[in-house]
Amino acid sequence: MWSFSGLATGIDAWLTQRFNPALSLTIEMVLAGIAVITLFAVLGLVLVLMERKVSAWMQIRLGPNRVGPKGILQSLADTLKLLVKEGLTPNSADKLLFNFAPFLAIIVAMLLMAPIAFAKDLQLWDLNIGVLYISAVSSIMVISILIAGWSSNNKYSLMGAMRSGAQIVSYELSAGLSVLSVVVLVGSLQVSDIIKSQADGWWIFKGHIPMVVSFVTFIIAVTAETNRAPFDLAEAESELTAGFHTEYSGMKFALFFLAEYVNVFIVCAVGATLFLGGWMPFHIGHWQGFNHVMDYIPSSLWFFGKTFLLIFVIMWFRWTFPRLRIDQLLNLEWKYLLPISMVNLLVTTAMAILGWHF
Amino acid sequence: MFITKYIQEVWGAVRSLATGLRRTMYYFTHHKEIITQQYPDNRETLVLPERFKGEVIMPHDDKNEHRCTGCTACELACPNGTIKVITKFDIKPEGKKKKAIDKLVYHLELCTMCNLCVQACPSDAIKMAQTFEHSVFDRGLLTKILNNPGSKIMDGVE
Amino acid sequence: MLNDELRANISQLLTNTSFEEGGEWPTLTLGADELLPLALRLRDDDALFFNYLFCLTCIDWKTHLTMVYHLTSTKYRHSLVLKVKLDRDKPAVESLSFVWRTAEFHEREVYELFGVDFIHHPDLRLLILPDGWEGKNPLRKDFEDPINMIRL
Amino acid sequence: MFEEQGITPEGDLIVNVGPQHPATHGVLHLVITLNGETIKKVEPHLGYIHRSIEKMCESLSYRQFIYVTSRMDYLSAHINNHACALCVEKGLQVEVPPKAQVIRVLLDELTRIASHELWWGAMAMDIGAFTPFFHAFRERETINDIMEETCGARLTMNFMMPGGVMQDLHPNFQARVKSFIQQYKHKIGEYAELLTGNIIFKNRMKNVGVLSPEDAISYGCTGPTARGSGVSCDIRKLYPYEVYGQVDFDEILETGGDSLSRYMVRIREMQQSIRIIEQLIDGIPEGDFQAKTKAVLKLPKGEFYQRVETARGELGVYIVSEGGTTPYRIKFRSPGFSNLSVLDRIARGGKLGDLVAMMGTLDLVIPDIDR
Repeated sequence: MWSFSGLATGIDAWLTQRFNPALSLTIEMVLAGIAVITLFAVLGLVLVLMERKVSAWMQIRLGPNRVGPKGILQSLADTLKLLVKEGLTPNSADKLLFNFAPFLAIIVAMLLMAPIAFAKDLQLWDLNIGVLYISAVSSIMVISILIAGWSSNNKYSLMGAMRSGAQIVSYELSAGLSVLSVVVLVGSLQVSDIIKSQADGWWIFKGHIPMVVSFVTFIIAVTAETNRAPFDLAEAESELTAGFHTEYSGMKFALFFLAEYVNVFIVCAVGATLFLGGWMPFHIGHWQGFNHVMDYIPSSLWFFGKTFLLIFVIMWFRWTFPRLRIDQLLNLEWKYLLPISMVNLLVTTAMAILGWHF
Repeated sequence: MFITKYIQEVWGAVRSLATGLRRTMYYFTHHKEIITQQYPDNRETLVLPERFKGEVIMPHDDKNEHRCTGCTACELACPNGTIKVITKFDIKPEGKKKKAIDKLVYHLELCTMCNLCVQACPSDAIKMAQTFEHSVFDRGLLTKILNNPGSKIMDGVE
Repeated sequence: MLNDELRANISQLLTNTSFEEGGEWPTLTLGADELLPLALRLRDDDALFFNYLFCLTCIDWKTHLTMVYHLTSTKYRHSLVLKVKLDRDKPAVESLSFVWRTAEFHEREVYELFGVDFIHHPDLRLLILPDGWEGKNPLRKDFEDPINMIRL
Repeated sequence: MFEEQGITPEGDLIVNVGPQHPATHGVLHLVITLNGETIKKVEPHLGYIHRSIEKMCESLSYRQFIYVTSRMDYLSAHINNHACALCVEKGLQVEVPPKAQVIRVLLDELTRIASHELWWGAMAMDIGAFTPFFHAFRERETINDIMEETCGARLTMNFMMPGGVMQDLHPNFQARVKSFIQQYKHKIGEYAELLTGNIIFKNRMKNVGVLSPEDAISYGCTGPTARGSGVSCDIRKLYPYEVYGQVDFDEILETGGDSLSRYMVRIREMQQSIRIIEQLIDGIPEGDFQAKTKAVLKLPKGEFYQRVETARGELGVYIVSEGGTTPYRIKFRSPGFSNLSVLDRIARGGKLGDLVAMMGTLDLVIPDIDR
């Protein structure tokens, strides 16, 4: 079967033949960077269109249908508009930090792409602490929001940033704990190990109820962490107009916008990797025939299918629920999600030690 | 007990959220419920009710005759000064002078479509048209003269 | 008849009151200094219990101003109209915002539109009109604004 | 220095909400003092859409001034017009034909439903749920279509006139209203699924902006705002006008006084409006839709006050006549003005997120407040 590792080794061999190792490594890095940026752009376009279509259908509307066939070029037109718009910087803003914040947001999102396995053997960097790396780097996101809110010199932005800070810091706990419950079962932080451990069934099926519970807490926590409704207090438009990015316009706003969607993609990819087997096809125990049939579906399709399913769920939440209030938001985390995920982790650990999972 | 109450609370909350999710999912999958009208595309089939108040017009018959006697009832009835009746004196064949309209000036930009002029008109000379696409680039175009050039009053309308 | 009973009741309460003839509800005309004590009595008396001020406005009669207070009781459902004549050049009357809280906003409105000074009002500022309209009193009959007013 | 940056000497933030703000639905300007997320003070600054309708009406005749009032509370334009028409009729002592009375009440109730629909959607949007807005507009659109067919306009109909209504009902009116009632009864359950039963929504609304009955009366609150606190103030019940005395409906009272009670009052009120329409739609009397009035209306010297129940509360029209063709002084006692004045009282101590919930359930329409 054709595989991505063949492609990667082919390029590597071709480059090392012609150039010295240092240069070829640089070229490979540049190639990887270009690939990630392309993926970014495509993801932004696809996810914005998807959000608009999903929301439209849920709201008994048609959604974008003018630009291109069935409106598929709508987000391209939006991007064009944002590109040519003037990027204003308020007079009293901290210019350096104000301009730096959107780039920090996008850099964080790019860094998070590294350990994600998009298909079989298609992974930029399979480092041995993959999951920990994701948890650690995604925390930097909050700093970009805080910088943006603080440097704008706007009270709405400031309040949005402060809300966001409180929110992301608290929800990281339960997100981390539910990630940890998978790590406990697998016994490794490496992304490829986690995926391989699901060759005979995904963790959400193998792990009994505790895994389902941690999956649900994970989805809720990452929805909050990415500032999506019903937890979009950082940009609650009816209260804070646009929250931390009130003062941003043009491409700087677009970068925040893009970072939000890419973050959604990343957390859903992580969720799919941890609980739904990443690129691993749907396998049931030792049913060899069934498993072989499933293997014929390309692994990248599996990965993107699962990820987009989770993205759809998060969008579904957004277009159904009202927003929480800040104290209720923190109550939900500290009084409900955190105790539940702690007990859950305990149960999972017991399960892992006693070997009760499949 | 505390634990049962806690679990009940969580369960009730999850169930209330699930009903909402089910409702939006229903509409997500049932595209027949979509009620959007694609306006500029459906221009041909768009029918406005006959009472719709779009603008004031003065109907003329095929002999270019209208029913306006120039009595200025509409001008008096209008709360905004939208209508201005400019009268002249026609000389009848038998030599009598008769008051008739020269111009009936209608300022669409001032009109609130309140229908009071149509109600006030004793000879049914003006009525409301069902047009609604009034936007123009020059404000002057909104000042209209309702009677056609060269038109005259219909016979028998006093 | 509810109104007649009310008239009798108030006549007992106040000596030398005169009710205006006509109108839907009993109408009392009084001096500016009598207003606040009467308002308190009307609100606190158990038989009258006028706890709801549903309209407060002012009329410019060119020679004088008249404050009009429409009162009703949510318990007995009877209504009463109070009128206070004010001097046109220096109109001033005791504020009722401590008796009925709704008067606070209505009095601010009357202050800016008619220029009536409400004594002891907690926050007598312009409410609707922008800054710089103090003392212009647009709802008075002699107000002229050649730019914004269009006469047909 | 602190004053310049909008910080009080105590270190509280002064934040301008509006006049361009997504939650104010218009040009309301609130200056709020915030201690962190907690509101310490709300101060409304009005007048961004003040057109001095009262002054305008002084130069318009009794037939002409009615159209202006559609622009006050544009969501219940019909009911505003109705109030003016009733007040002029009171002065003229004109008996309105029974058919006109029924038509007026039917249109009033349809307007009330349409207004509450819009409130429901807009309030849901304020607290962050977008989908209900579009679902509410589906039903509102049906009502607007019915209005368009009969009155010729969708928002500012100007259909009422002293003595009756401007035109007869459209022949399709009865059938379309009946089919709307069917549609509405089918959809009201969906509203509960989407919002009323939602746990997040309930928590956002419960014990938020509690208004005591005493405060409600003292601040002059009317309509669903006061009825949410258990104050009986439905003008249709207390001082019936037109055929409201003959139809059977309940005055909705909730005792909580919080935002959830005000919400429930409006939701249940829509069903009562449906009930009124159902009673009247089949028995529209025959006869004239307009009483004979003189060409030029002149009110006798005197003062006339008419109160009606709009979708937002008690609208009072106070006409002072000197016997001429135009009112000498006209005063509109608008419900929103008094309802807004209570905002400072109930918002203190709440969170910033509560403010939008309170503003949503007070159902403020800014042109109605500014006039």
